[in-house]
Amino acid sequence: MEEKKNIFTLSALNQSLERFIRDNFALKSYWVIAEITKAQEKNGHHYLELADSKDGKRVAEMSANMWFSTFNRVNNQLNGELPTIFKHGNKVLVNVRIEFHSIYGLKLNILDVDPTITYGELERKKKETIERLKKEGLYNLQQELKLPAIIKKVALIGSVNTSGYRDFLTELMENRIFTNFKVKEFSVSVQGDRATKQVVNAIHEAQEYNVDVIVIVRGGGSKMDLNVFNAYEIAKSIAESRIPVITGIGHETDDVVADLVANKYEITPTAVAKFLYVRAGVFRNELQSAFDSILKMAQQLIASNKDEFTHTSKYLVHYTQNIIRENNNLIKDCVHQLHIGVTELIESEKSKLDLSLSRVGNNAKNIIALKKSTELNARLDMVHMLSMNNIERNKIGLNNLAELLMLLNPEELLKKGYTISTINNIDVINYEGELDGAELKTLSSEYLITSKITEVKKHE
Amino acid sequence: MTAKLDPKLKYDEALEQLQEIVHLLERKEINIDDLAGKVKQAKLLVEFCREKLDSTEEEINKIINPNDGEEKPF
Amino acid sequence: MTAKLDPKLKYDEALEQLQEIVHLLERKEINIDDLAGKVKQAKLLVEFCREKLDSTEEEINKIINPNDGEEKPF
Amino acid sequence: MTAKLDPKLKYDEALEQLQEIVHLLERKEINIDDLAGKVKQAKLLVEFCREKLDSTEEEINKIINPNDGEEKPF
Amino acid sequence: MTAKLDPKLKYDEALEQLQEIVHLLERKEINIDDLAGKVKQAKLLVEFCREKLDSTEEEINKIINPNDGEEKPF
Amino acid sequence: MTAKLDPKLKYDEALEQLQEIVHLLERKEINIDDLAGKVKQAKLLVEFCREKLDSTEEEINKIINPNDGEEKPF
Amino acid sequence: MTAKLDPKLKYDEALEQLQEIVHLLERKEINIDDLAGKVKQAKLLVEFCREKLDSTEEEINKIINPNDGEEKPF
Repeated sequence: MEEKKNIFTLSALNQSLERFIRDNFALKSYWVIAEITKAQEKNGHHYLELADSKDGKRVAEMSANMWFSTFNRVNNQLNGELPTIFKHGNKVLVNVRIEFHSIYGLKLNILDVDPTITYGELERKKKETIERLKKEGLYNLQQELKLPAIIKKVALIGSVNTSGYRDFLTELMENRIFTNFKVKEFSVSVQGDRATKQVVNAIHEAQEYNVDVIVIVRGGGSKMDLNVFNAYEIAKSIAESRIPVITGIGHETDDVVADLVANKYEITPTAVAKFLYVRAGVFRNELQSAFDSILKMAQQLIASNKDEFTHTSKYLVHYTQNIIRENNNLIKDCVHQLHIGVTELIESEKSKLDLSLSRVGNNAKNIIALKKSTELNARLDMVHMLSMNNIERNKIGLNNLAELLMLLNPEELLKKGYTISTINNIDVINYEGELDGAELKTLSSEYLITSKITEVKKHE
Repeated sequence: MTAKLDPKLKYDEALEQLQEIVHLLERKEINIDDLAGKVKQAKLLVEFCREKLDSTEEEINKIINPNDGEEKPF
Repeated sequence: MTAKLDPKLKYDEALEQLQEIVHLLERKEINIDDLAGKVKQAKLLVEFCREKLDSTEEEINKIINPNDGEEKPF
Repeated sequence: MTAKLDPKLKYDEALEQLQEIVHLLERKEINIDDLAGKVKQAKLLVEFCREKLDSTEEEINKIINPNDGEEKPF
Repeated sequence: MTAKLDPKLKYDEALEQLQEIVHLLERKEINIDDLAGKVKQAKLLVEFCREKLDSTEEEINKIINPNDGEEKPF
Repeated sequence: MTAKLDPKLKYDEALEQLQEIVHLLERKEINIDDLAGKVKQAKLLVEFCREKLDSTEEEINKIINPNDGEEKPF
Repeated sequence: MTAKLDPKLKYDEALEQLQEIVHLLERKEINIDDLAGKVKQAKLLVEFCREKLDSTEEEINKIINPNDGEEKPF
């Protein structure tokens, strides 16, 4: 390096640079994204150190400032969020003009701030924090703690002079439901750089007191104001608290990480106070109503048992009387049937007797009638008939004899002039003796003539 | 000879006498002297027997039908 | 012959006697002279029996219907 | 024949005797001379049985209605 | 036959015996000679059962209404 | 049968025994001879249970109004 | 059964026990024999909780030896 040296004074160089910068950049501005590595405020002016990092290594640095009047204007436009945006670690999108000062060197003068990058970054960080908490097993730790049924002793973490803090205490102690609380206060700053550390310390300290619950309150504030409760450190100490933590951080939209890891959160400090006394009231009501229903049901149980007894007793009497009555009827029936049976038996025997007697009588009369009609009459008729036959027979015999007599009677012959002659009473015709000289008797109708046979001639 | 018959004469005896007379007549063993008497007696006997039969019949009818002629059959 | 019957005579004996008479008549072993008497006897026997039957009937009626004529049937 | 019945006679025996008489009469195996006697005996048996029935009935009524006239049937 | 009932007799047995007698009567399977006896026995059984029922009822009433007149039914 | 109840008897057991008896009575599965005994036992069981209910009720009332007459404490 | 409650009993447990009793009663899974006892126990539990609620709580103190192995009182 053997060259002729052209030597200037530093001021000459700086003046040249200042002129060059002013000539080239004075009318230009640039939107720059960078991370705030340091932020300071002095006399209303804000001084920032901006940087860029890549893979954990810093690759660019530059100082920047924002003058009082510009800050106020922009801060008004951003609803006062600007101080919280100008915080160490925040990423910012700023409109800058490059300036060079011969003493202070190269600087960026901030003309405007676009908060969206910062907000997005906040959300990103919040998500990161949540992820980290989850990864480390902290996120749900508080949920494993059970809130006591009665919460009476409260560790209160908050900023004493804020309205949220006062609202909480007033609501807690002046409600009509339950006020028998004791509060141990832990005063902390809830904004600014010290807030995180103070809140963490307060949580840690509260662990050593006999409280039922830790309540963290913060009145309403801007997104950037409340960002402190997105801090990993606070979330970690809440998660790790052995005492249940309830948060009451006033916000309208997004939850902060502290809410998410706490055992319970309400959207305002007042709501936390209300939760606490309502819980006591509810508990008391539950006790009362449980006890009331126990008593009521016990009495009902007894009453229904008594009713059942009354019924059972009635049935007992009823059924018993039924059995007795039924048996009485049964006996009555038996007696009745007995009566009927005896009467019927005797009646049937009597009619059997009557029948027998009338059969005896009828049969006897039949026998008599039979005898009268057949035996006697028949025999008498027989006698009659046989007698008549006898007589008839005799009459016929007699008539025959009479007729024979008539035939044999010689008197009729004699009347006709014939005579009968006999010799020794023998008809002359039959006489075989000596006729001659015999005495002949001759009978005529008129006479009996006796004569002597004198002559006998043979008749030819 | 042919006096009236003995009223005590029995029907059988009368009938026998009658038959005797008839036999005598049949055999002509009759005495002419007695003939008329015998015939007469025979006639008497016939009448006797007839009467006897008639009276017996009547008597029996009376016995059997004591109220004959009346309506009652017995 | 046909004297009054022995009142001690039994119905069956009387009936037998009657039968005997019937048999006599049937066998014609009876005289005309005895005929009416026998018939009378038969008649007597029949009457005797009939009376016996009548009295028995009456007796039976009295036994069975002791208060005959009254309303009570038995 | 129809002497008074043995008072020790049982109803069933009496009834049997009665039935026996009924059968005798139905088969007409009886003399007229015995008929009235049998009927009388039957009548006696019937009366005996009837009395027995009456006395049994009375006895039963006494048993069943000891205080006749009261309302209770037993 | 109708000796006093066994005092150890159970109600059910007595009722059964009673019904047996009733059935005998219904089927007329009972002698007239035995009838009065059976009825007497039935009467005894009825009285026995009735007394048993009455005493049971009384006993039960005493148990159920020890102080009769009070309202409590049991 | 109706010996005094076991003082160690539980209410539910007593109730069960009682209902068993009621069902027996309802189904008429009980002898007249056993009836009074069962009713007596039922009565004992009823009294036992009723006393148990009364004493339990009283006890509960004491719990509800420990100083009866004072105002309800809550 | 209704011995004094464990002073270390937590409200939650007390309420839980109380509700357990409510459920027993609701489901009628309770004997009459146990009823008074359970009601008594409920009463004790309620009183226990009530006292806890209404008692003037001691000041909130620093726990002397928070990690001394003793149990944290609440």
